[in-house]
Amino acid sequence: MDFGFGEDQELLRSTTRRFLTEHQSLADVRRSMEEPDLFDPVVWRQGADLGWTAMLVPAEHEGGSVTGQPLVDLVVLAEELGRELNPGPFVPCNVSADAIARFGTEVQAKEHLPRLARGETTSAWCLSGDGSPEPSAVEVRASRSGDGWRLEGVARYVHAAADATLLLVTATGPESGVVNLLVPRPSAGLTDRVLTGLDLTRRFAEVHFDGVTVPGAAELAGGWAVVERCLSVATVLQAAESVGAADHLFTATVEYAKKRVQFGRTIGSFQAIKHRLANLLIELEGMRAAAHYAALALGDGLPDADEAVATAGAYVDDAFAHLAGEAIQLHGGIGFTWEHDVHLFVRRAKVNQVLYGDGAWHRERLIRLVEAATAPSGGA
Amino acid sequence: MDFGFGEDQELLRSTTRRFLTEHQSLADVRRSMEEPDLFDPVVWRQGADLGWTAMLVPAEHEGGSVTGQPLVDLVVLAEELGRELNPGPFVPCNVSADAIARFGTEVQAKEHLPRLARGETTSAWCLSGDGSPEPSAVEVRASRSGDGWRLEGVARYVHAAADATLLLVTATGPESGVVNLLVPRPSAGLTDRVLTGLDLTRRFAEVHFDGVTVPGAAELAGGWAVVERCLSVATVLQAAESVGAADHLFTATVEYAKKRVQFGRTIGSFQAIKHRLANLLIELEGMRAAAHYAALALGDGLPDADEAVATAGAYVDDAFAHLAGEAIQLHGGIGFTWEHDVHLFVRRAKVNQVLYGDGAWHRERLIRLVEAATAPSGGA
Amino acid sequence: MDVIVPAIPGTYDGFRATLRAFIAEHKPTLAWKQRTGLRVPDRAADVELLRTYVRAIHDAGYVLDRFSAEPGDPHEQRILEQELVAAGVPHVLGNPLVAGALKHFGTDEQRSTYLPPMARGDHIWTQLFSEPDAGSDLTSLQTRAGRDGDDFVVVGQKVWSTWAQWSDYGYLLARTEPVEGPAGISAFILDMRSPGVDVRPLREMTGTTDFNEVFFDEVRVPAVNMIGAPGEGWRVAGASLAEERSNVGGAGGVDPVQRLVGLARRHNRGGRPAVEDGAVRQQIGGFAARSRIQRHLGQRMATKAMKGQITAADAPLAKIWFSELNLEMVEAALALQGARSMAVEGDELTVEDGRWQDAFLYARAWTIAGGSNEIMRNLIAERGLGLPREPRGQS
Amino acid sequence: MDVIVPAIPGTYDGFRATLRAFIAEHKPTLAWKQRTGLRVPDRAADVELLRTYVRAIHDAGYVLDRFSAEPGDPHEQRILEQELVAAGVPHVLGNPLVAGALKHFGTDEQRSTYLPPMARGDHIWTQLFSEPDAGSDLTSLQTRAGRDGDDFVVVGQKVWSTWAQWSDYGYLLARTEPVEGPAGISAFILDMRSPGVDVRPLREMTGTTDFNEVFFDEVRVPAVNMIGAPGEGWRVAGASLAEERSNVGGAGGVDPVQRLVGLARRHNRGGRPAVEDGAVRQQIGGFAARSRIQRHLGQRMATKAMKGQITAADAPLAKIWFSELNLEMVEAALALQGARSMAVEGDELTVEDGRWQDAFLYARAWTIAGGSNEIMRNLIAERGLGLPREPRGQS
Repeated sequence: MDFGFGEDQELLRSTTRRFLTEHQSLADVRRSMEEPDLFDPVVWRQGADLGWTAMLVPAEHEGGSVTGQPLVDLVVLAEELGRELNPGPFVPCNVSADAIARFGTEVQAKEHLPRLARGETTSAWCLSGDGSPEPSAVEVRASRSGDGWRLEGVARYVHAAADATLLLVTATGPESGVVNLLVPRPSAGLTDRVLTGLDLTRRFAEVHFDGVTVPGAAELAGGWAVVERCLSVATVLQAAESVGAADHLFTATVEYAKKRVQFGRTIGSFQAIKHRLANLLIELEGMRAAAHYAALALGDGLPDADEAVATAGAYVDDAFAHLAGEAIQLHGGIGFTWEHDVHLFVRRAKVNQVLYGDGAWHRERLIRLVEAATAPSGGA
Repeated sequence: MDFGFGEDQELLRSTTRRFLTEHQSLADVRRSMEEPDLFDPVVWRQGADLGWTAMLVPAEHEGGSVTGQPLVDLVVLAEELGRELNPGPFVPCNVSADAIARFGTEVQAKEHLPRLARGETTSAWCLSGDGSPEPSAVEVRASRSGDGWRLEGVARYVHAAADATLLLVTATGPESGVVNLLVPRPSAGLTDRVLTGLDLTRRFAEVHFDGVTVPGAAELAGGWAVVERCLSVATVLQAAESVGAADHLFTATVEYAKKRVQFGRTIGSFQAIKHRLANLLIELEGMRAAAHYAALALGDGLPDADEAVATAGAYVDDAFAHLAGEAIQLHGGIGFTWEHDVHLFVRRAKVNQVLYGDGAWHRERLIRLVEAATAPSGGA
Repeated sequence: MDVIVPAIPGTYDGFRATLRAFIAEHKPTLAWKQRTGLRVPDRAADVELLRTYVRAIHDAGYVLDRFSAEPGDPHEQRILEQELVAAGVPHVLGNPLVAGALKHFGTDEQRSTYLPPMARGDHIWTQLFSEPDAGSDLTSLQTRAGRDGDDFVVVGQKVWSTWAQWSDYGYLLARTEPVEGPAGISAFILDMRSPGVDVRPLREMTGTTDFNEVFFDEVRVPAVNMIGAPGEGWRVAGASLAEERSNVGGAGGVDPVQRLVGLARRHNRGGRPAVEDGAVRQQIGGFAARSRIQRHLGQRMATKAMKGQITAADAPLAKIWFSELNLEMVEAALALQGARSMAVEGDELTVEDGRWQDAFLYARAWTIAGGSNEIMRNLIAERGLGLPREPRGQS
Repeated sequence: MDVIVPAIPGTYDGFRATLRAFIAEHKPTLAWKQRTGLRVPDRAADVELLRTYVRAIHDAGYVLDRFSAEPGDPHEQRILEQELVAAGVPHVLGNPLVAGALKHFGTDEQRSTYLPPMARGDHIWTQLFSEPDAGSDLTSLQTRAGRDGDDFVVVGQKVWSTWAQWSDYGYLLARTEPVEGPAGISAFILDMRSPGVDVRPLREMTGTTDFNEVFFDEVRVPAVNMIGAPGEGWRVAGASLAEERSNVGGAGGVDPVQRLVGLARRHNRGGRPAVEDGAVRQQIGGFAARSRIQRHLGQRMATKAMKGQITAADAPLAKIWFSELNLEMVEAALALQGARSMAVEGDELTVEDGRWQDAFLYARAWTIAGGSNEIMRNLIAERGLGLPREPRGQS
């Protein structure tokens, strides 16, 4: 039993933190958030050199992980990127890399993985029309067109689509079920519109497919299983980002409570504040344990991997949103201002709550798994 | 606008409080709670002289209320009885009196109402097999038998059934719908078994009907409408009992917090305790406002009476249970002992939560009413 | 016990029709979008359009009771409130709280000088009560006004002042007397253009600018501008706040619980309309109960106010009840929208033009401004329940 | 990162079969119903039957690692734990916490004197840590043990001691040194039959008697009964608590979340099985997540214990997590039962013979005993987060 990170992973953490502090801290993100280009491809490529998109790419395609548990390595990165509310396509790039490595042909792997690993390609995942991970919500339709595919329809709430050079597109197929296609961007008939969004430190887009054609070789075999896998990886990585962000915000809130004086005392000396901070620490540690175990279980293929992922999805982002709300309240007036960073965390949390299945979706998934494990005679 | 009690009602309150303090305080109830007879018919008859069961009985049948708002008068009584966790059949007797006065024939009224008003008859309401107020849950079946009715089946979780001399029995009729019958107790084929129950200050029974026969004149016309009305009256009166009980317990908890010293300070000086007590006051005032308005609206037949009753049912008993749980926690070790009264309130609250429709049942009812009031175009 | 509001007789239909036509004719088209909450225009041009509108209504003879020395016909007043609210454009500019203070404690001259221009939109007022350290615990105010000849000289700072950036006058509480606590406070009329007044608008997390900090650097206020007697400011403020509260009561607009039902009908959960989901139904049913109880708490408070039985716990209790229910409801509204909840005002995907997103961000104003809910809980515990006060630190 | 528990090889099947048969043969039939929680028999006869059972197991050569100086075969140990738990009868009598203390800090003589009879059920132990005023904040203990010749003389009071009414020995923490805080505490072996020891069983709101108050009126304890050195009691207690914690980990029994699913299948809500109701599903799904996270928090704590990284916040955090989830789950279980939830143990209508009702009443033991959750939150805030301590009053 060693439910903690190893030395190599701690080194990865400190390297990443130093890099972000120097090159893309939250202060930097803040400066660029009201500009059209939030994404910085130079920093992204430097990050790629540090392994941001290489962990799930096999060595023969220029990838490689720090330990034998690449998903756990990625948790370290995700936490650090989350701390600074990094705008980059960390989740979709790793989701795509994993999907291609797992489900792709050798040709697909050769074409895409080295470029993803080097940060030259960035990708986005076009999942559905309303953002929910339900087959019935998929609104891009794929039909056969000669040897290839023709795409019509729309995907919405797609993170980093407007910066991507590769789209992983989930579409309803000509038969029942879905097909997943690798679509280069730009392509003829492919347009996107960036949303005016709640989260000021990330950009989401609506992506339109008006007769976009791709060759048959663009298909990633596996159908809905690809979606399930992508969803699991995305859930784990986003949970880890949320843990990092929540940890940063919580620490800042505790520090503020130690300094801010009201009624002649630091507010951190008021017991009601102390107990609320204690509650937030409890939630934060719960978030952390859930995210870490989910990465371990999914990465190592443990028998309870599905439950572990659903647990992270059911708990982490809702807890992050609660923590962020409490952080504003505990900051009081200053936390309500535009200039203070706390609202950026609130916005990030609110959007994380509804991406890749919201808490209710994952709780429903979790009870189904528990039901399947409960003898019909009924538990007792 | 005068959303408060009048002088006559305040006088009723003080008279009732004095009577209960002298004749059936919580200390008295405690003494009798481990004995077979929890119900004291002598006290009950004295209470009847004070109007406990007369308010909903018309003057021509020896009833009478303090003001023109008998249900509001009853709220005063219910709060006072609730304060002392009174074991008596206050709710079922008033429910029955109201039903007979409203739906009964002149003969039924003459036969039962004066005796109910005088406290000579006490009654119980046999609603269903699982205690829930659903037509499908009614497990007593009424079939025609000559000019009368024959009853088979069982009703459960019936408050004060073993002390009652009159049962209001809701049964499925030979056609669709229910019939409500007034059944004297004892009757041939009628047996009851008192439950070993969570609430130590009230007795509930399972009532078996094995070919019990009553004349046709025992029917209270109205079918499910009778049940609806009984349910509304019971919900309001029980809510008021809960308000009284919660108020008593809350006051005791605040007093305890002012006296109990820990770490060299009264625990009431700890801010976390203060804020929790503040939260409980907020809940208590919410309970009170809900119960009072429900009595007013139901009694005066205001257009929003159904919503008001559902609001009381949706909020009051769940809040009481929460308050009672917090009261134990705030009392600490002493509150966990058998000798301290606080667990009696916890037990009472827990049972009130599931009688006459639980909170979830009333919330469902309430959203249906809101849905009916919301334009199909959708709220906005 | 009653909560009766008498019905408006049919004889008033003509009054209503005329008024409605008048409003329709004069209602301005603003660049400003009024959102939920205590919101303030961000452009001077919109403020001027609003002044013109309010002036037109006033000059046509429609005057609200709150601004008039004698009460008008109660049915006309209710119709006036209803129609002005229904118009969806502000009809009271600034914070009108001072009107009640002037009516009960002002001199005749103060009343005649300030009430009519306030009613007419000529004078916009702001309220200068809250301070960074005291919240709405007015007894611990630190802004001081020292007597100097015929003037008082004000030094200090206020926060959470709405409309201050557009205001002509401020309703100020400051400490004038050499005693601790409430007895040391007096109320003033402050000309916001006086030298030494520094208004700093704050941009909030909503992205809008609805509140201001106001600094006083030796601002001179003529002594005749005191409302009531020296040391009476606490009573003056209390009376005006009570008058404000008795104005409570379903001030129009669609019931937010019905709005939630609408959202639940239009959005899916697990492939079905969310309104069919048991968890959604339970949640909205719970909100419905608490929302109704909020109304009943208001009715109780109005009753207590009438009988002079208001306690120190009443207003904090109402504030907590409202602000926390509001927060939970807007969070639920966003959850119902699913991923669509990430689109805000101005985006074509947004629901009801982003009102819920804005309401979500603004919700914290209700839980923080004017005394945070933590301070409200202190007040309930200490003044309402008589529990020991929090010790002040040595700062 | 790993949480690997190695599988038990098939070669151990014989060991398991023999053990299982042995347990089946010797398992006593008790009048006592063991309920959830730290529960204690209410009759001496049951205690004697349990002693006989534990003695038989011990004498057949089955000894748990916790009572033995050298560890046994790990697979055999796991099988032993599994089968003894599955038997549904207590196999450790009293509170065995002292065993870890003796192993790490005891003298050879203490180990040989006390460990074997404890393992054999001959000595029943109780833990004498919590005090009325200090909860589990052991640093503020007030029970004192003053040196007098070869003895210490103990004066004070303990609470929440399970099994004390049946105990032969007590594991006592008392203040011996003239310094404040943890450095003043020492650990002792106390003969519960010493003059001046007064055990007062408490009847709890459950109706059962599981806890005791223990009073010490000048109780003499030989100095050789100290465990570890003077002032080392804090470290001794910490080590034994840590050893106890590393024993955590799915100690058998049906997952309570699965039990809830079972209840939801068997009870109706609105005419359908409750398990089909969206609100019930969301609630149980939420419990499932928190219940799994509880396990992971345990895995993290075990890891930190191994690495010597346990902080003052860890145990309080785990206690709050567990006790509040437990409370919510038993409340949900009662709600699922509807009106049937009012029937308790002994009634024919009851569900699972009243286990849920008993668990509901007992749930407050977890949130209050051994340091209330309020005290736990203080510890997290003050020791874990470094926030200022609550001032002690002048009593």
